[in-house]
Amino acid sequence: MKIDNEMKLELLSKSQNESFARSVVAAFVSQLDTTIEELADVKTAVSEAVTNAIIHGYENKIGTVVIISRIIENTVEIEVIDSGKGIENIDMARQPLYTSKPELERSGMGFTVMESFMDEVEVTSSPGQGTNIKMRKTFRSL
Amino acid sequence: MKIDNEMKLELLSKSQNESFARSVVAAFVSQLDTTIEELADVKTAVSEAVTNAIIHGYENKIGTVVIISRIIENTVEIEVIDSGKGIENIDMARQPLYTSKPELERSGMGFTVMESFMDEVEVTSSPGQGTNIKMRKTFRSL
Amino acid sequence: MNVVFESINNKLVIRINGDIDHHTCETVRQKIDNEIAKKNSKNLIFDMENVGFMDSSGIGVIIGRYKQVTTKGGATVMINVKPQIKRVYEICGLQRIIKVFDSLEQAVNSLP
Amino acid sequence: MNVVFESINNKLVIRINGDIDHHTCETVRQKIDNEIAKKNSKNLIFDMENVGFMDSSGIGVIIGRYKQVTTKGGATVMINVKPQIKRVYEICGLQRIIKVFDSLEQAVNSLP
Ligand SMILES: Nc1ncnc2c1ncn2[C@@H]1O[C@H](COP(=O)(O)OP(=O)(O)O)[C@@H](O)[C@H]1O
Ligand SMILES: Nc1ncnc2c1ncn2[C@@H]1O[C@H](COP(=O)(O)OP(=O)(O)O)[C@@H](O)[C@H]1O
Repeated sequence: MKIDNEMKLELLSKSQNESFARSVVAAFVSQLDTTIEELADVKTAVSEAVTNAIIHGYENKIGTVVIISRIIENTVEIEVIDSGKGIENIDMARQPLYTSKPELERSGMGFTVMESFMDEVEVTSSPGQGTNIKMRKTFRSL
Repeated sequence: MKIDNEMKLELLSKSQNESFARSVVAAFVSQLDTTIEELADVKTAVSEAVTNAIIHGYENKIGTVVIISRIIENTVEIEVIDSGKGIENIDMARQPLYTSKPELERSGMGFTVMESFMDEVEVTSSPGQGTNIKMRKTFRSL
Repeated sequence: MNVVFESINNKLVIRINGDIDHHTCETVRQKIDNEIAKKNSKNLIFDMENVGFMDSSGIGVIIGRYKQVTTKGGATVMINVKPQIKRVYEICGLQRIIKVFDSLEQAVNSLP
Repeated sequence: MNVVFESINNKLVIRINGDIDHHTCETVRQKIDNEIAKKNSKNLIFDMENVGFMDSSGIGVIIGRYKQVTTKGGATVMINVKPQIKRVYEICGLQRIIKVFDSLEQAVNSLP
Protein backbone atom coordinates (compact mmCIF):
# COMPACT_ATOMS: atom_id res chain seq x y z
CA MET A 1 0.00 0.00 0.00
CA LYS A 2 1.58 3.25 -1.11
CA ILE A 3 1.20 6.18 1.26
CA ASP A 4 0.20 9.20 -0.82
CA ASN A 5 0.64 11.78 1.90
CA GLU A 6 1.42 11.77 5.59
CA MET A 7 1.64 14.25 8.44
CA LYS A 8 2.46 14.21 12.11
CA LEU A 9 1.27 16.80 14.59
CA GLU A 10 2.45 17.12 18.18
CA LEU A 11 0.37 19.17 20.57
CA LEU A 12 0.30 19.99 24.25
CA SER A 13 -2.59 18.33 26.09
CA LYS A 14 -4.43 21.60 26.63
CA SER A 15 -8.17 21.63 26.04
CA GLN A 16 -7.90 24.75 23.85
CA ASN A 17 -6.02 22.54 21.34
CA GLU A 18 -9.00 20.22 20.78
CA SER A 19 -10.58 22.44 18.15
CA PHE A 20 -7.17 23.09 16.58
CA ALA A 21 -6.49 19.33 16.35
CA ARG A 22 -9.75 18.52 14.63
CA SER A 23 -9.40 21.44 12.19
CA VAL A 24 -5.88 20.35 11.22
CA VAL A 25 -6.95 16.79 10.49
CA ALA A 26 -9.98 18.05 8.54
CA ALA A 27 -7.73 20.36 6.48
CA PHE A 28 -5.38 17.45 5.76
CA VAL A 29 -8.21 15.10 4.80
CA SER A 30 -9.82 17.71 2.57
CA GLN A 31 -7.19 16.92 -0.08
CA LEU A 32 -9.41 13.87 -0.69
CA ASP A 33 -12.77 14.12 -2.34
CA THR A 34 -15.11 13.86 0.63
CA THR A 35 -18.63 15.00 1.36
CA ILE A 36 -19.21 17.62 4.05
CA GLU A 37 -20.76 14.89 6.24
CA GLU A 38 -17.76 12.59 5.89
CA LEU A 39 -15.41 15.43 6.83
CA ALA A 40 -17.58 16.27 9.86
CA ASP A 41 -17.47 12.58 10.89
CA VAL A 42 -13.67 12.60 10.85
CA LYS A 43 -13.58 15.85 12.82
CA THR A 44 -15.89 14.42 15.46
CA ALA A 45 -13.93 11.17 15.82
CA VAL A 46 -10.64 13.11 16.17
CA SER A 47 -12.23 15.40 18.75
CA GLU A 48 -13.25 12.35 20.83
CA ALA A 49 -9.81 10.72 20.69
CA VAL A 50 -7.91 13.95 21.46
CA THR A 51 -10.27 14.81 24.32
CA ASN A 52 -9.74 11.34 25.80
CA ALA A 53 -5.96 11.74 25.61
CA ILE A 54 -6.24 15.05 27.48
CA ILE A 55 -8.72 14.14 30.21
CA HIS A 56 -8.21 10.40 30.67
CA GLY A 57 -4.64 9.89 29.42
CA TYR A 58 -3.01 12.88 31.06
CA GLU A 59 -5.77 13.71 33.56
CA ASN A 60 -5.14 17.40 32.99
CA LYS A 61 -1.39 17.22 33.56
CA ILE A 62 0.52 18.62 30.58
CA GLY A 63 1.82 16.02 28.14
CA THR A 64 2.16 15.64 24.40
CA VAL A 65 -0.59 14.33 22.15
CA VAL A 66 0.64 13.03 18.80
CA ILE A 67 -1.62 12.83 15.78
CA ILE A 68 -0.46 11.00 12.68
CA SER A 69 -2.53 11.00 9.54
CA ARG A 70 -1.90 9.11 6.32
CA ILE A 71 -3.69 9.23 3.00
CA ILE A 72 -3.64 5.95 1.06
CA GLU A 73 -5.70 6.30 -2.10
CA ASN A 74 -9.14 7.35 -0.85
CA THR A 75 -8.63 6.08 2.68
CA VAL A 76 -7.48 8.15 5.64
CA GLU A 77 -5.72 6.58 8.60
CA ILE A 78 -5.48 8.60 11.80
CA GLU A 79 -3.55 7.72 14.95
CA VAL A 80 -4.03 9.64 18.19
CA ILE A 81 -1.31 8.76 20.68
CA ASP A 82 -0.73 9.76 24.28
CA SER A 83 1.92 8.70 26.80
CA GLY A 84 -0.49 8.95 29.68
CA LYS A 85 -1.96 6.48 32.18
CA GLY A 86 -3.26 3.91 29.69
CA ILE A 87 -6.40 1.78 29.79
CA GLU A 88 -6.63 -1.28 32.08
CA ASN A 89 -9.60 -2.94 30.40
CA ILE A 90 -10.07 -1.94 26.78
CA ASP A 91 -13.23 -4.01 26.23
CA MET A 92 -14.93 -2.32 29.15
CA ALA A 93 -13.72 1.13 28.05
CA ARG A 94 -15.25 0.62 24.59
CA GLN A 95 -18.71 -0.24 25.99
CA PRO A 96 -21.31 2.43 25.25
CA LEU A 97 -22.06 4.54 28.34
CA TYR A 98 -19.00 3.32 30.26
CA THR A 99 -17.02 6.18 31.73
CA SER A 100 -14.45 6.25 34.52
CA LYS A 101 -15.27 9.91 35.15
CA PRO A 102 -19.05 10.22 35.69
CA GLU A 103 -18.36 13.07 38.15
CA LEU A 104 -17.26 15.15 35.12
CA GLU A 105 -20.58 14.38 33.39
CA ARG A 106 -18.80 12.37 30.71
CA SER A 107 -21.36 10.56 28.58
CA GLY A 108 -19.23 7.45 28.09
CA MET A 109 -20.03 7.62 24.36
CA GLY A 110 -16.63 8.70 23.00
CA PHE A 111 -15.59 5.29 21.68
CA THR A 112 -19.08 4.63 20.34
CA VAL A 113 -18.93 7.89 18.38
CA MET A 114 -15.49 7.00 16.97
CA GLU A 115 -16.73 3.53 15.96
CA SER A 116 -19.88 4.91 14.34
CA PHE A 117 -18.12 7.64 12.37
CA MET A 118 -15.05 5.70 11.23
CA ASP A 119 -14.85 2.35 9.42
CA GLU A 120 -12.32 0.86 11.84
CA VAL A 121 -11.06 1.76 15.32
CA GLU A 122 -8.12 -0.13 16.87
CA VAL A 123 -7.17 0.58 20.48
CA THR A 124 -3.74 -0.33 21.83
CA SER A 125 -2.91 0.62 25.39
CA SER A 126 -0.55 -0.29 28.23
CA PRO A 127 -1.30 0.91 31.75
CA GLY A 128 1.33 3.44 32.81
CA GLN A 129 2.61 3.84 29.26
CA GLY A 130 -0.13 5.30 27.13
CA THR A 131 -2.74 4.73 24.49
CA ASN A 132 -2.83 4.59 20.69
CA ILE A 133 -6.14 4.95 18.87
CA LYS A 134 -5.87 4.05 15.18
CA MET A 135 -8.86 4.84 13.01
CA ARG A 136 -9.54 4.37 9.31
CA LYS A 137 -12.17 5.67 6.96
CA THR A 138 -12.56 5.15 3.22
CA PHE A 139 -14.37 7.82 1.25
CA ARG A 140 -16.70 6.48 -1.39
CA SER A 141 -18.05 9.78 -2.59
CA LEU A 142 -15.91 9.65 -5.77
CA MET B 1 9.86 33.33 29.02
CA LYS B 2 7.00 30.93 29.59
CA ILE B 3 5.74 29.11 26.52
CA ASP B 4 1.95 29.29 26.56
CA ASN B 5 1.36 26.82 23.77
CA GLU B 6 3.49 24.88 21.31
CA MET B 7 2.99 22.61 18.34
CA LYS B 8 5.13 20.65 15.94
CA LEU B 9 4.03 19.59 12.48
CA GLU B 10 5.92 17.24 10.18
CA LEU B 11 5.02 17.18 6.51
CA LEU B 12 6.25 15.58 3.34
CA SER B 13 7.93 18.06 0.98
CA LYS B 14 5.09 17.92 -1.54
CA SER B 15 3.90 21.17 -3.04
CA GLN B 16 0.27 20.31 -2.28
CA ASN B 17 1.19 20.63 1.42
CA GLU B 18 2.12 24.32 1.10
CA SER B 19 -1.44 25.54 1.54
CA PHE B 20 -2.02 22.99 4.32
CA ALA B 21 1.11 24.20 6.17
CA ARG B 22 0.14 27.86 6.09
CA SER B 23 -3.47 27.11 7.15
CA VAL B 24 -2.28 25.05 10.11
CA VAL B 25 0.01 27.79 11.36
CA ALA B 26 -2.73 30.38 10.85
CA ALA B 27 -5.19 28.21 12.82
CA PHE B 28 -2.64 27.85 15.63
CA VAL B 29 -1.86 31.57 15.71
CA SER B 30 -5.53 32.48 15.67
CA GLN B 31 -5.69 31.61 19.39
CA LEU B 32 -3.99 35.01 19.78
CA ASP B 33 -5.85 38.24 19.24
CA THR B 34 -4.59 39.24 15.78
CA THR B 35 -5.95 41.37 12.98
CA ILE B 36 -6.83 39.72 9.66
CA GLU B 37 -3.79 41.46 8.12
CA GLU B 38 -1.39 40.16 10.76
CA LEU B 39 -2.70 36.62 10.27
CA ALA B 40 -2.29 36.97 6.49
CA ASP B 41 1.28 38.18 7.04
CA VAL B 42 2.12 35.06 9.05
CA LYS B 43 0.51 32.84 6.42
CA THR B 44 2.54 34.45 3.67
CA ALA B 45 5.83 34.18 5.56
CA VAL B 46 5.18 30.49 6.32
CA SER B 47 4.30 29.86 2.69
CA GLU B 48 7.65 31.34 1.60
CA ALA B 49 9.70 29.31 4.08
CA VAL B 50 7.89 26.02 3.34
CA THR B 51 8.13 26.57 -0.42
CA ASN B 52 11.88 27.18 -0.08
CA ALA B 53 12.31 23.95 1.91
CA ILE B 54 10.50 22.05 -0.85
CA ILE B 55 12.12 23.54 -3.95
CA HIS B 56 15.55 24.65 -2.73
CA GLY B 57 16.12 22.39 0.29
CA TYR B 58 14.90 19.11 -1.18
CA GLU B 59 14.89 20.14 -4.86
CA ASN B 60 11.70 18.16 -5.39
CA LYS B 61 13.00 14.97 -3.80
CA ILE B 62 10.73 13.81 -0.98
CA GLY B 63 11.89 14.76 2.50
CA THR B 64 10.33 15.96 5.73
CA VAL B 65 9.59 19.59 6.49
CA VAL B 66 9.19 20.35 10.21
CA ILE B 67 7.25 23.35 11.43
CA ILE B 68 7.39 24.30 15.09
CA SER B 69 5.28 27.10 16.45
CA ARG B 70 5.29 28.56 19.94
CA ILE B 71 3.05 31.13 21.54
CA ILE B 72 4.74 33.25 24.21
CA GLU B 73 2.33 35.88 25.49
CA ASN B 74 1.31 37.79 22.35
CA THR B 75 4.33 36.71 20.30
CA VAL B 76 4.44 33.82 17.88
CA GLU B 77 7.69 32.05 17.06
CA ILE B 78 7.77 29.82 13.99
CA GLU B 79 10.58 27.52 12.86
CA VAL B 80 10.58 25.93 9.42
CA ILE B 81 13.23 23.21 9.21
CA ASP B 82 14.43 21.02 6.37
CA SER B 83 17.23 18.44 6.17
CA GLY B 84 17.99 19.31 2.58
CA LYS B 85 20.97 20.76 0.74
CA GLY B 86 21.49 23.84 2.91
CA ILE B 87 22.58 27.35 1.93
CA GLU B 88 26.24 28.13 1.11
CA ASN B 89 26.05 31.88 1.41
CA ILE B 90 23.25 33.08 3.66
CA ASP B 91 23.93 36.80 3.16
CA MET B 92 23.67 36.43 -0.59
CA ALA B 93 20.54 34.25 -0.31
CA ARG B 94 18.81 36.94 1.75
CA GLN B 95 19.47 39.69 -0.84
CA PRO B 96 16.30 40.90 -2.55
CA LEU B 97 16.00 39.49 -6.09
CA TYR B 98 18.71 36.85 -5.56
CA THR B 99 17.59 33.42 -6.68
CA SER B 100 19.55 30.30 -7.53
CA LYS B 101 16.69 29.11 -9.73
CA PRO B 102 15.86 31.89 -12.22
CA GLU B 103 14.97 29.18 -14.76
CA LEU B 104 11.91 28.41 -12.58
CA GLU B 105 10.89 32.10 -12.72
CA ARG B 106 11.53 32.46 -8.99
CA SER B 107 11.32 36.13 -8.03
CA GLY B 108 14.12 35.95 -5.45
CA MET B 109 11.85 37.82 -3.03
CA GLY B 110 11.03 35.02 -0.57
CA PHE B 111 13.36 36.15 2.20
CA THR B 112 12.40 39.79 1.64
CA VAL B 113 8.73 38.88 2.10
CA MET B 114 9.50 36.94 5.31
CA GLU B 115 11.54 39.87 6.67
CA SER B 116 8.85 42.40 5.80
CA PHE B 117 5.98 40.43 7.28
CA MET B 118 7.66 39.17 10.44
CA ASP B 119 9.51 41.14 13.14
CA GLU B 120 12.59 38.89 13.10
CA VAL B 121 13.95 36.24 10.74
CA GLU B 122 17.00 34.14 11.73
CA VAL B 123 18.51 31.78 9.19
CA THR B 124 20.76 28.89 10.25
CA SER B 125 22.03 26.54 7.57
CA SER B 126 24.81 24.01 6.90
CA PRO B 127 25.50 22.87 3.36
CA GLY B 128 24.56 19.20 3.03
CA GLN B 129 22.66 19.21 6.32
CA GLY B 130 19.72 21.53 6.04
CA THR B 131 18.22 24.86 6.92
CA ASN B 132 16.33 26.32 9.86
CA ILE B 133 14.32 29.52 9.43
CA LYS B 134 13.20 31.00 12.75
CA MET B 135 10.72 33.85 12.61
CA ARG B 136 9.01 35.92 15.30
CA LYS B 137 6.12 38.31 15.29
CA THR B 138 4.48 40.17 18.15
CA PHE B 139 0.84 41.16 17.79
CA ARG B 140 0.03 44.58 19.09
CA SER B 141 -3.62 44.64 18.16
CA LEU B 142 -4.68 44.06 21.77
CA MET C 1 -18.50 30.78 23.27
CA ASN C 2 -21.54 32.45 24.75
CA VAL C 3 -24.99 31.40 25.86
CA VAL C 4 -28.10 33.54 25.58
CA PHE C 5 -31.32 32.84 27.47
CA GLU C 6 -34.96 33.71 26.90
CA SER C 7 -38.05 32.76 28.88
CA ILE C 8 -41.23 31.94 26.95
CA ASN C 9 -44.22 31.02 29.16
CA ASN C 10 -41.84 29.92 31.90
CA LYS C 11 -39.92 27.67 29.50
CA LEU C 12 -36.18 28.37 29.30
CA VAL C 13 -34.81 28.79 25.77
CA ILE C 14 -31.04 28.18 25.76
CA ARG C 15 -29.20 29.55 22.72
CA ILE C 16 -25.60 28.36 22.56
CA ASN C 17 -23.22 30.15 20.18
CA GLY C 18 -20.04 28.26 19.28
CA ASP C 19 -18.63 24.75 19.28
CA ILE C 20 -19.48 22.49 22.21
CA ASP C 21 -16.52 20.29 23.09
CA HIS C 22 -14.66 19.42 26.28
CA HIS C 23 -12.87 22.79 26.19
CA THR C 24 -16.05 24.86 26.12
CA CYS C 25 -18.55 22.59 27.91
CA GLU C 26 -17.62 23.63 31.45
CA THR C 27 -18.54 27.25 30.66
CA VAL C 28 -21.76 26.19 28.94
CA ARG C 29 -22.70 24.02 31.90
CA GLN C 30 -22.11 26.75 34.48
CA LYS C 31 -24.04 29.38 32.57
CA ILE C 32 -27.02 27.09 32.09
CA ASP C 33 -27.02 25.91 35.72
CA ASN C 34 -26.93 29.50 36.99
CA GLU C 35 -29.89 30.41 34.81
CA ILE C 36 -31.89 27.29 35.76
CA ALA C 37 -31.30 28.09 39.44
CA LYS C 38 -32.19 31.76 39.00
CA LYS C 39 -35.42 31.12 37.08
CA ASN C 40 -36.16 27.81 38.79
CA SER C 41 -36.80 26.41 35.28
CA LYS C 42 -38.40 23.02 34.75
CA ASN C 43 -38.67 22.90 30.95
CA LEU C 44 -35.70 23.47 28.65
CA ILE C 45 -35.48 24.25 24.92
CA PHE C 46 -31.96 23.95 23.49
CA ASP C 47 -31.64 26.12 20.35
CA MET C 48 -28.69 24.68 18.39
CA GLU C 49 -28.86 27.12 15.46
CA ASN C 50 -25.42 28.60 16.17
CA VAL C 51 -23.65 25.44 17.22
CA GLY C 52 -21.34 24.45 14.38
CA PHE C 53 -19.83 21.43 16.07
CA MET C 54 -20.65 19.19 19.01
CA ASP C 55 -19.09 15.95 20.26
CA SER C 56 -19.91 13.56 23.11
CA SER C 57 -18.68 16.12 25.69
CA GLY C 58 -21.64 18.24 24.61
CA ILE C 59 -23.95 15.24 24.90
CA GLY C 60 -22.76 14.90 28.52
CA VAL C 61 -23.78 18.48 29.25
CA ILE C 62 -27.21 18.08 27.66
CA ILE C 63 -27.92 14.79 29.46
CA GLY C 64 -26.81 16.41 32.73
CA ARG C 65 -29.33 19.27 32.32
CA TYR C 66 -32.00 16.80 31.17
CA LYS C 67 -31.54 14.74 34.35
CA GLN C 68 -31.65 17.85 36.51
CA VAL C 69 -35.02 19.06 35.24
CA THR C 70 -36.48 15.55 34.91
CA THR C 71 -36.20 15.04 38.67
CA LYS C 72 -38.37 18.16 39.01
CA GLY C 73 -40.92 16.73 36.55
CA GLY C 74 -39.75 18.89 33.63
CA ALA C 75 -38.83 18.07 30.03
CA THR C 76 -36.07 18.93 27.55
CA VAL C 77 -36.41 19.50 23.78
CA MET C 78 -34.15 20.76 20.98
CA ILE C 79 -34.56 22.90 17.87
CA ASN C 80 -32.43 23.86 14.85
CA VAL C 81 -30.25 20.78 14.97
CA LYS C 82 -27.68 20.65 12.13
CA PRO C 83 -26.74 17.33 10.44
CA GLN C 84 -23.40 16.77 12.27
CA ILE C 85 -25.08 17.36 15.61
CA LYS C 86 -28.08 15.25 14.63
CA ARG C 87 -25.80 12.29 13.92
CA VAL C 88 -24.00 12.60 17.27
CA TYR C 89 -27.40 12.97 18.97
CA GLU C 90 -28.71 9.78 17.36
CA ILE C 91 -25.59 7.69 17.99
CA CYS C 92 -25.73 8.68 21.63
CA GLY C 93 -29.39 7.67 21.85
CA LEU C 94 -30.73 11.12 22.77
CA GLN C 95 -33.78 10.60 20.55
CA ARG C 96 -35.17 8.34 23.31
CA ILE C 97 -35.23 11.19 25.83
CA ILE C 98 -35.07 14.53 23.99
CA LYS C 99 -37.40 15.41 21.10
CA VAL C 100 -36.24 17.58 18.21
CA PHE C 101 -38.69 20.12 16.76
CA ASP C 102 -38.60 22.11 13.54
CA SER C 103 -39.58 25.43 15.07
CA LEU C 104 -39.47 27.27 18.37
CA GLU C 105 -43.26 27.51 18.31
CA GLN C 106 -43.70 23.73 18.05
CA ALA C 107 -41.13 23.23 20.79
CA VAL C 108 -42.89 25.68 23.12
CA ASN C 109 -46.27 24.11 22.45
CA SER C 110 -44.96 20.60 23.08
CA LEU C 111 -44.02 21.48 26.65
CA PRO C 112 -46.55 21.58 29.53
CA MET D 1 -7.40 26.52 -9.53
CA ASN D 2 -8.69 27.75 -12.86
CA VAL D 3 -8.01 30.69 -15.13
CA VAL D 4 -10.62 32.38 -17.29
CA PHE D 5 -9.81 34.70 -20.20
CA GLU D 6 -11.64 37.49 -21.96
CA SER D 7 -10.51 39.77 -24.76
CA ILE D 8 -11.56 43.41 -24.63
CA ASN D 9 -10.32 45.54 -27.58
CA ASN D 10 -7.44 43.11 -28.10
CA LYS D 11 -6.44 43.38 -24.44
CA LEU D 12 -6.26 40.06 -22.59
CA VAL D 13 -8.15 39.97 -19.28
CA ILE D 14 -6.79 37.15 -17.08
CA ARG D 15 -9.09 36.08 -14.24
CA ILE D 16 -7.39 33.71 -11.82
CA ASN D 17 -9.57 31.77 -9.37
CA GLY D 18 -7.77 30.33 -6.34
CA ASP D 19 -4.58 30.73 -4.37
CA ILE D 20 -1.37 31.42 -6.27
CA ASP D 21 1.57 29.68 -4.64
CA HIS D 22 4.38 27.43 -5.85
CA HIS D 23 1.98 24.47 -6.03
CA THR D 24 -0.48 26.18 -8.36
CA CYS D 25 1.75 28.62 -10.24
CA GLU D 26 2.95 26.17 -12.90
CA THR D 27 -0.64 25.58 -14.04
CA VAL D 28 -1.39 29.29 -14.01
CA ARG D 29 1.73 30.02 -16.03
CA GLN D 30 0.97 27.41 -18.69
CA LYS D 31 -2.63 28.47 -19.15
CA ILE D 32 -1.67 32.12 -19.52
CA ASP D 33 1.20 31.39 -21.92
CA ASN D 34 -1.05 29.27 -24.14
CA GLU D 35 -3.61 32.04 -24.30
CA ILE D 36 -1.02 34.77 -24.99
CA ALA D 37 0.39 32.64 -27.82
CA LYS D 38 -3.07 31.86 -29.25
CA LYS D 39 -4.26 35.48 -29.19
CA ASN D 40 -0.82 37.00 -29.73
CA SER D 41 -1.66 39.36 -26.87
CA LYS D 42 0.49 42.39 -26.08
CA ASN D 43 -1.48 43.97 -23.25
CA LEU D 44 -2.48 42.10 -20.10
CA ILE D 45 -5.01 42.86 -17.37
CA PHE D 46 -4.73 40.60 -14.31
CA ASP D 47 -8.07 40.46 -12.48
CA MET D 48 -7.24 39.35 -8.92
CA GLU D 49 -10.82 39.43 -7.61
CA ASN D 50 -10.88 35.69 -6.87
CA VAL D 51 -7.34 35.27 -5.64
CA GLY D 52 -7.52 34.81 -1.87
CA PHE D 53 -3.80 34.33 -1.33
CA MET D 54 -0.60 34.99 -3.26
CA ASP D 55 3.06 34.72 -2.25
CA SER D 56 6.32 35.47 -4.07
CA SER D 57 5.87 32.43 -6.32
CA GLY D 58 2.89 34.27 -7.81
CA ILE D 59 4.99 37.42 -8.15
CA GLY D 60 7.44 35.35 -10.23
CA VAL D 61 4.63 34.32 -12.60
CA ILE D 62 3.36 37.87 -13.00
CA ILE D 63 6.84 39.30 -13.62
CA GLY D 64 7.48 36.54 -16.17
CA ARG D 65 4.33 37.47 -18.18
CA TYR D 66 5.16 41.18 -17.78
CA LYS D 67 8.63 40.61 -19.29
CA GLN D 68 7.19 38.55 -22.11
CA VAL D 69 4.77 41.22 -23.33
CA THR D 70 7.14 44.12 -22.59
CA THR D 71 9.61 42.80 -25.17
CA LYS D 72 6.73 43.07 -27.68
CA GLY D 73 6.04 46.66 -26.60
CA GLY D 74 2.99 45.73 -24.47
CA ALA D 75 1.98 46.61 -20.92
CA THR D 76 0.59 44.82 -17.85
CA VAL D 77 -1.91 46.16 -15.30
CA MET D 78 -3.91 44.73 -12.40
CA ILE D 79 -7.38 45.16 -10.93
CA ASN D 80 -9.28 44.04 -7.82
CA VAL D 81 -6.19 43.59 -5.67
CA LYS D 82 -7.00 42.51 -2.11
CA PRO D 83 -4.96 43.83 0.88
CA GLN D 84 -2.78 40.69 1.40
CA ILE D 85 -1.87 40.66 -2.29
CA LYS D 86 -1.34 44.41 -2.34
CA ARG D 87 1.24 44.11 0.45
CA VAL D 88 3.15 41.31 -1.32
CA TYR D 89 2.97 43.35 -4.55
CA GLU D 90 4.44 46.42 -2.86
CA ILE D 91 7.18 44.58 -0.98
CA CYS D 92 8.25 42.97 -4.24
CA GLY D 93 8.38 46.36 -5.98
CA LEU D 94 5.73 45.59 -8.59
CA GLN D 95 4.29 49.12 -8.28
CA ARG D 96 7.26 50.32 -10.35
CA ILE D 97 6.23 48.20 -13.34
CA ILE D 98 2.57 47.21 -13.01
CA LYS D 99 -0.20 49.74 -12.28
CA VAL D 100 -3.23 48.82 -10.21
CA PHE D 101 -6.63 50.21 -11.25
CA ASP D 102 -9.92 50.37 -9.39
CA SER D 103 -12.07 49.15 -12.27
CA LEU D 104 -11.84 47.07 -15.41
CA GLU D 105 -12.93 50.10 -17.43
CA GLN D 106 -10.06 52.26 -16.15
CA ALA D 107 -7.63 49.40 -16.75
CA VAL D 108 -8.81 48.92 -20.34
CA ASN D 109 -8.65 52.66 -21.04
CA SER D 110 -5.14 52.93 -19.62
CA LEU D 111 -3.76 50.52 -22.20
CA PRO D 112 -2.91 51.56 -25.79
N1 LIG E 1 -6.52 7.97 26.07
C1 LIG E 1 -7.03 7.35 27.15
N2 LIG E 1 -6.26 7.10 28.24
C2 LIG E 1 -6.77 6.49 29.33
N3 LIG E 1 -8.05 6.07 29.43
C3 LIG E 1 -8.87 6.27 28.39
C4 LIG E 1 -8.42 6.92 27.20
N4 LIG E 1 -9.45 6.98 26.33
C5 LIG E 1 -10.50 6.40 26.95
N5 LIG E 1 -10.16 5.96 28.19
C6 LIG E 1 -11.04 5.26 29.15
O1 LIG E 1 -12.16 4.77 28.44
C7 LIG E 1 -13.37 5.28 29.01
C8 LIG E 1 -14.44 5.41 27.94
O2 LIG E 1 -14.08 6.44 27.02
P1 LIG E 1 -15.22 7.16 26.16
O3 LIG E 1 -16.07 6.13 25.51
O4 LIG E 1 -14.55 8.15 25.26
O5 LIG E 1 -16.11 7.91 27.24
P2 LIG E 1 -15.84 9.20 28.15
O6 LIG E 1 -14.70 10.00 27.58
O7 LIG E 1 -17.13 9.94 28.08
O8 LIG E 1 -15.51 8.69 29.52
C9 LIG E 1 -12.97 6.55 29.69
O9 LIG E 1 -13.89 6.92 30.70
C10 LIG E 1 -11.58 6.19 30.23
O10 LIG E 1 -11.68 5.45 31.43
N1 LIG F 1 15.51 25.95 2.59
C1 LIG F 1 16.48 26.28 1.70
N2 LIG F 1 17.42 25.36 1.34
C2 LIG F 1 18.39 25.67 0.44
N3 LIG F 1 18.49 26.88 -0.15
C3 LIG F 1 17.58 27.83 0.15
C4 LIG F 1 16.55 27.58 1.09
N4 LIG F 1 15.81 28.70 1.19
C5 LIG F 1 16.36 29.61 0.37
N5 LIG F 1 17.44 29.10 -0.26
C6 LIG F 1 18.32 29.81 -1.22
O1 LIG F 1 18.09 31.20 -1.07
C7 LIG F 1 17.72 31.77 -2.32
C8 LIG F 1 16.81 32.95 -2.12
O2 LIG F 1 15.58 32.53 -1.56
P1 LIG F 1 14.27 33.42 -1.76
O3 LIG F 1 14.58 34.82 -1.33
O4 LIG F 1 13.15 32.74 -1.06
O5 LIG F 1 14.02 33.45 -3.32
P2 LIG F 1 13.48 32.34 -4.33
O6 LIG F 1 12.79 31.25 -3.57
O7 LIG F 1 12.55 33.09 -5.21
O8 LIG F 1 14.69 31.82 -5.05
C9 LIG F 1 17.13 30.63 -3.10
O9 LIG F 1 17.14 30.84 -4.48
C10 LIG F 1 18.01 29.46 -2.67
O10 LIG F 1 19.21 29.45 -3.37
